[in-house]
Amino acid sequence: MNGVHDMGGMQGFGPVQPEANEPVFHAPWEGRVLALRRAAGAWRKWNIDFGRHTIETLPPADYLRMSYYEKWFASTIKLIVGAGLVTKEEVETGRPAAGSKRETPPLTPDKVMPILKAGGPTLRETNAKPRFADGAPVRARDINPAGHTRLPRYVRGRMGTIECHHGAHVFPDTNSKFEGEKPQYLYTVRFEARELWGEGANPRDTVHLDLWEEYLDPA
Amino acid sequence: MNGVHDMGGMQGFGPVQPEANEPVFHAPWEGRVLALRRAAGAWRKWNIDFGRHTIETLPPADYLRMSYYEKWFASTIKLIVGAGLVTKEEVETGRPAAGSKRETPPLTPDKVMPILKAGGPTLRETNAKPRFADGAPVRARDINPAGHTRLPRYVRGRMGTIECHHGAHVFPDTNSKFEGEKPQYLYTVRFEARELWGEGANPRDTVHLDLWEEYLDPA
Amino acid sequence: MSHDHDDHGHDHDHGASDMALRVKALETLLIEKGLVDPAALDAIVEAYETQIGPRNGARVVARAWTDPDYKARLMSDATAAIAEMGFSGAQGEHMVVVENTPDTHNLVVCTLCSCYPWPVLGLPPVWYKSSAFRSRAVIDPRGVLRDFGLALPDEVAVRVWDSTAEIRYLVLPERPSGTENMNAEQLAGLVTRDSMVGTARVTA
Amino acid sequence: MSHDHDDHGHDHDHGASDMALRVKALETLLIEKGLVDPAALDAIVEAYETQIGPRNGARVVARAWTDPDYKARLMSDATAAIAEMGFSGAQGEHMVVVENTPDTHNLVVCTLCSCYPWPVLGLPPVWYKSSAFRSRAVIDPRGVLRDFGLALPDEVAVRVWDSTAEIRYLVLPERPSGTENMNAEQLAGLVTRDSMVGTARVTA
Repeated sequence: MNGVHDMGGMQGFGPVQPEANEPVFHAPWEGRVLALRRAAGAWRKWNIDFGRHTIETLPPADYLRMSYYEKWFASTIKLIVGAGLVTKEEVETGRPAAGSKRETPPLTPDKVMPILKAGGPTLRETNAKPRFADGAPVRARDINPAGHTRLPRYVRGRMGTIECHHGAHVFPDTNSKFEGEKPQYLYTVRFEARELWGEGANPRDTVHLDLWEEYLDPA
Repeated sequence: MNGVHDMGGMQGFGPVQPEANEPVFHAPWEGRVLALRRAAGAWRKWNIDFGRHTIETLPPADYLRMSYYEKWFASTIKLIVGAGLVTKEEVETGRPAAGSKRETPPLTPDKVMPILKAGGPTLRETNAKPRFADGAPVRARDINPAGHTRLPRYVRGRMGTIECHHGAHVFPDTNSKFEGEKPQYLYTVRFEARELWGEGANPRDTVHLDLWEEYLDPA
Repeated sequence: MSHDHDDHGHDHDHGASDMALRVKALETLLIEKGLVDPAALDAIVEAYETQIGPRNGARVVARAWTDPDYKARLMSDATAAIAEMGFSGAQGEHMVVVENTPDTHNLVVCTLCSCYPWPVLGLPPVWYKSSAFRSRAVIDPRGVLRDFGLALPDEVAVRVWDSTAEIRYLVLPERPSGTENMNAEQLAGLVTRDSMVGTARVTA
Repeated sequence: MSHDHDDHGHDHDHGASDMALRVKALETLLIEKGLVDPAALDAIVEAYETQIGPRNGARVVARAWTDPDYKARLMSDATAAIAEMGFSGAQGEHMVVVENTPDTHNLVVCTLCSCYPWPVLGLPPVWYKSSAFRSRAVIDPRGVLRDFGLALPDEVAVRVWDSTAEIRYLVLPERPSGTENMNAEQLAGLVTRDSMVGTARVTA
C-alpha cells in the first residue's frame, strides 16, 4: 500500500529533534501499551506483518498526528477485536460481555524473558538457489499492491546492485494476508543516491535496502 | 517539496465519497475565507505559486486533517502576516495595533467581477523555440527541490511522450520564490499507465500532465 | 477503515463553530485596518454562489453538441470559444476541452492541490478536493469511477488529466442517445457537473 | 513552520491523560477476561526499562574495539557474536554490523515503520520514530546529521541502511583517539546510543 507510512524521501516534516536524556517511556501508559501488545500477541492470532499493516491502515491523518504508542494502542484494539479476542462493545464499555468465558493467559511472567530472548526469526530453510549473485545489477519492480509490502516507493523502478543475500526469509506480502510464509531469498541491495534522487545527491552516497527476490528483476 | 500534498499514486484514503446536492459552501464562513483570500490578494504582495506553497508547508498532519477552507484560512494568515499587512499580535487579539494607520482597500465591489473575469493568465511571449517537438519521447527529471515544484513525484524518472506545447508559461519553481517568472515552454506529456504503475495497469490507459521544459530531458 | 478515536470526533464540530468565530474575527480585523472592503467580500461570495457554476459549463457542452462549428472552435481553442459564451477568468485562463468517445473516457484531477476550471464549473466539490480522489485518480482511475457507479469496460481507454500547470480541463461528455430532438437549452439541463469532470456520463 | 491553530494544542494534553485512562481500561478488560496476566505485563515493562537498552550495544562495540577476534566474528556473523554477549531475540533476530571508517559513515533508519535493534539498543527514541527522521534520512542524510550537530565533509561517503526486512543494523563507530589505555568497560561508557544508530560519533 502506497500509504503515508511509506515516508522515505518526503520533505516538509521539519528538522529532527533529539531529546536530551530521553526516558524509555514518557508516561507509564506507554509501557503498558507495549506490554499489552506483546501479551495479546502471545495468543498467536496474527503475525508481525499483519500487525504492521494494521498500523499502516490507520486513517492517514491519525497516522501522522498520533505518537508511536498511540498508534500501537489503536492498532492493538483493531487486532484483538478483529481476532475475536474481545468485542467492540467490550472495548467501549470496558467490561467483559455478560456470560463470557474467562480464559487462561498464555503469557505468564516466567515465559517473558525466554520469549523476548527467542524473538521470531524469519530465516527459513530452502532448496532453491538464489536468483541473483553478489554484484549483480537489478531493478526494483514497479509494483503497487493494495496490501502490505516492504518495497518502498522511492526505489521502485530504480537500478541497484546486489551486495549479498541473507538466505530465505518469510515474505511479508503474503504473510501479512495469512496466505503463507512463501520464504524466498532476501538480498541487501545497494542504490546510488544519484539513482534515487538525481544529480543533486552526493556521488559517494548510497542507500541500502533488504529486498525479497520477488521485488527484483535482472537489470 | 516532496510533501504530503503530492498525493498522486497514494493508497489508503478509502473510497471517494460524492455528496448529493452539495451546496457551494457548507457554512457561510467558507465563502468568507474565499473572499478574504481574494481581497487580501488584491494587495499583490504574493503570487499564486507562493500562495500554493504556503498551503503545502502547513504541518503535514494538519494538511491531512483540515478541510480545504480551513487550509485556506490557515495559509491566508501566514500570507498576510508574512507580507506585513497585519501582525501576529493583531491576528491573535483581533484588534488593530495601537496607532496603526488605516489603509484604503484596493479591491472595491465594482472591481470584483472584472478581476474575476480577467484572472491571471500565465502565458508569456517568448522568442525561444520549443526544445521538444510533438511526439518526442522525454523523461521527467529526477529533481527533489526543497521548494515549490509542479513536477509530481509519481512521474519523476519516467518516460513519456510530448503531445503538444501551450506556449511559454510562468515557471512556478522560481515564481514561488519571487525569483522571476522565467517563462518557458509548457508541454502536455502523455505517460502510459504501465510506465507509471507497472504491469498491473490497463495497457490502454494514460495519464497526462502539463510539464515545463525544465522538468524534461530528451529520452 | 475503523477509527478507534471516537472521542476525537468532537474536534470537528468544535472546529466548525470555532472556525466561524475565527474567520469573523479576521474579517473584522482586516476591515478595521482598511485592508478589505466588506462589500467586495459580499460581491465575491455572491459571484460564486449565483453566477459562476456548472451551469456555465453545461451551456458550453450543449452548444458543442448542437453547433458543429462551435465544437470545432472549442476543440481547437477552448479558451476563446468559452469566452464567446461569456465565461473567462480566474482558474480558467487557459482552457482545454477533452472529448469522450465510445473508445475513450477522460477524467480530470489535480493531484498537487485542487485546480479546477472555475469559470465553467464553479468551485470544486468536496470530493474533488479530497485526499481519496487526488491520490487514486491517477493510479486507479477505474476504481474511482466505480466509486461513482461508473463501471468502464477494459476496452475503453481512460485518459487522466492531472492539472499540474495553469491549463484547466473540461470534459466534453458523449451526447446521450434519444436526445436528437432536444435543443441546446434542454440539453444543458441534462449535463451534470460530474460529467464535465469525467466521473459520470450524461444520461437522457 | 508556523502553526496557526494554537487552540488545538490542548488536544495533545487532553490526549495524554485520556490515553492513560483508555489504556488502563483496556488493560483491566483484558485481565478480567483472562487474556493477559498482569504480572507478565509488569515483567515486559521491567525488561525494557532495566535490562534491554543501549548499554548492551555499547558493550558489544567496546569489545569489538578491544578484541580483534571478537570483531572478526561480529563482522562475519553479528547475530552469533552478539548472542555470545547474552543479547538476542525480538527485533534483533538477524543482526548485521556496519563499521564506520575515516572514509565511510553509516546511518540506520526504517522508513516504513520504526524497526530498530531492540536487544542491543532497547526501544527506539522518539526522534528515530519521527516522520522527520524517517522521511529525510534516505534523501538528505547529511542534513539529518547536521540536525545532530555532525557536519560530514563531502569526501566521506554516507551509507544509509533502510531496515525494510527483519535484518537489524548496528553501527560500529570509530574508536576515538586518546583511548588507547582504556579497557572495554571504560570504553563502553563512552559509547552512546546515537553513535550506534549513526547520528553521532564517539568522543573521548
